[in-house]
Amino acid sequence: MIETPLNAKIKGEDFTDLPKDLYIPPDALEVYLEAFEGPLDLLLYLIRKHNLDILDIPMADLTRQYMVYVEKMRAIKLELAGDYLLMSAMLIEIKSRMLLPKPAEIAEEDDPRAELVRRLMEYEAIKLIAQRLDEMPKVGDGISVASAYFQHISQVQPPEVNLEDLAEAWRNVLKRACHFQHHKVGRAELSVREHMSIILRRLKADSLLEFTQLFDVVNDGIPKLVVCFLAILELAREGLLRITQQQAFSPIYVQIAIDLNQKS
Amino acid sequence: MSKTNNIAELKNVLEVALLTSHEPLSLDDFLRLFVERTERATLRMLLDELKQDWALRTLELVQVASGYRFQAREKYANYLARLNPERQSKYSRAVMETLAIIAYRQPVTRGDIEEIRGVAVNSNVMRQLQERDWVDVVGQREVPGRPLLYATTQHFLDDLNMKSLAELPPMDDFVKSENLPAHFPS
Amino acid sequence: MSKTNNIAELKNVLEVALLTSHEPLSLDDFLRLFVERTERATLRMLLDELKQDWALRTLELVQVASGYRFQAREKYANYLARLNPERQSKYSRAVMETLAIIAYRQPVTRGDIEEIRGVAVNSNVMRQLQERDWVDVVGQREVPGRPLLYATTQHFLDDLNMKSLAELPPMDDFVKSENLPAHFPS
Repeated sequence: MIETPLNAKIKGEDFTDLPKDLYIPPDALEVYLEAFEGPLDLLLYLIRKHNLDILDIPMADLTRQYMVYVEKMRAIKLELAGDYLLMSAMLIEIKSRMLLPKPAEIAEEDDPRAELVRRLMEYEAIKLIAQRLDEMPKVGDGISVASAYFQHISQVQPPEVNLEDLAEAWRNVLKRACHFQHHKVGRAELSVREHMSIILRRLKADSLLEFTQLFDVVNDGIPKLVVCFLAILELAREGLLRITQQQAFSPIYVQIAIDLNQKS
Repeated sequence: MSKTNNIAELKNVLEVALLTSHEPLSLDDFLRLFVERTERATLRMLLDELKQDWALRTLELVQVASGYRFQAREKYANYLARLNPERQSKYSRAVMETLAIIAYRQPVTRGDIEEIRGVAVNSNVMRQLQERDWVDVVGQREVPGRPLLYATTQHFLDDLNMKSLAELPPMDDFVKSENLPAHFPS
Repeated sequence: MSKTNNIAELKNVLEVALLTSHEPLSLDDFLRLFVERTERATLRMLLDELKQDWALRTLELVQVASGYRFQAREKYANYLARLNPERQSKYSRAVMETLAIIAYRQPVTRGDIEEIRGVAVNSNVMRQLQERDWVDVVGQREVPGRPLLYATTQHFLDDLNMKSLAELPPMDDFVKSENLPAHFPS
């Protein structure tokens, strides 16, 4: 517990002139004031320290003691003082209302201190229960939970992807690619590119194919045959295929330009 | 292959799941363990047996808010504390008081907490409680500004070894309400 | 108070420490458990006994590089896997964009993808797509370095429920709506 200057003081004394030996260095005072969680905490401290009856608070004493602290806070730690100043105003108001003469019959129900007392008691209850919660054993601090090791078998479900996701990704790519114009491709060309992949795949399996084997003249319609032809031309242009013919009218052979299997 | 052919093996599966899980396991979790249909009543019976099997051993099977877990018996806490000297750091009074208000007065807004504590709630305090998964937002109060309403989580109950909020230490232990003047709201 | 008065209790402390520890425990860790001096030979003997005690049970005590730990017997691995399904995550933006580029511009090299995306292609991205069997290598471009050419697979079409790449959302629409993000082909 932090030793406080109040220990050395007597209730009801004038606090405005601190004796020299009770001087607290500003840094230490800051630490001390930080020990309070707010004006209610400070008030409770003063009440408990001076054995005041919480149900019959001597407002004059309490207000005076409280003000000493607030003055010191104002001097040192302004940003802390806001809530405390509000409380000062409330204390002074209660004190002055108690000085007013009042009819005896309503005095009982209309004690100006009632709201303050209610708040102090509620806060004290919370403060005590908070301490109790703090002391309770918790997982990681007093409670140790079984956690033996086990071999994780990952049964990872791969993420779902649908066409919209893919289209969205492509749209993002296009939005960013400033040189998009050079790559402008239409739907038809997509088919060409698909066939480029298909042809490369077939040539990966059979490194040499006869040109005509690449066309399914029976099943494919004219557009598909054209696309297939365009794909072969595009592959050749990109240097991915080697097209050879020994002599005119002899079979044309298509092979992959670089044989993956022969890669060193 | 992983069909569970008898009751003893079923209980073994429950035991090994509980011994290796970091989090409490619910009945739903246990049901997921088995391919075949298993009755909740059977599970409860087996869990009871398991509790008995371990009655004289180093761990105890306890039930907390989100399910069952094995934990070290209290008498071993001192030993285990020596093993892990770098304990979870204690929370500040502000954090603990805020937690207490949320636990006992939930659901509450920041304003409610400020009213009770008499000081502004530091957002760092709320962040600490939310990161620990002890507190979360459960709604908004239908007043101007629609402030967020905070409540404690199941994880909070788990961590404090409780099944429900009813097991929180009673506040009345501290404030004798009969001491309050009659007109004070309790 | 926490003096360990007999061998059986000593063994219990070892057991509870092992059962609740997230990490394997070394002999040095075990020594820290006890206030009184304990011989390493004694610890080794107790660990051997503990291993025997658990010989027919759900966990086994094993020694790994950094110490001892209890672990679930292999036969329970399938059950535990069901309990802890790894969360199905989404592919990163990098993976999705790379896939989109390969789908629309195939066959492409890493260099092509990097040129279009403006950033280097992480090899992890390609690995994910290849492991999913959505993308594979269909050739090499005959340029210096002979970079691999990637294309989408039949499996990719199957998974996205397409008969051919022609069913991809048409690009012409993107070209037109490039500056109108709100309009998006359905």
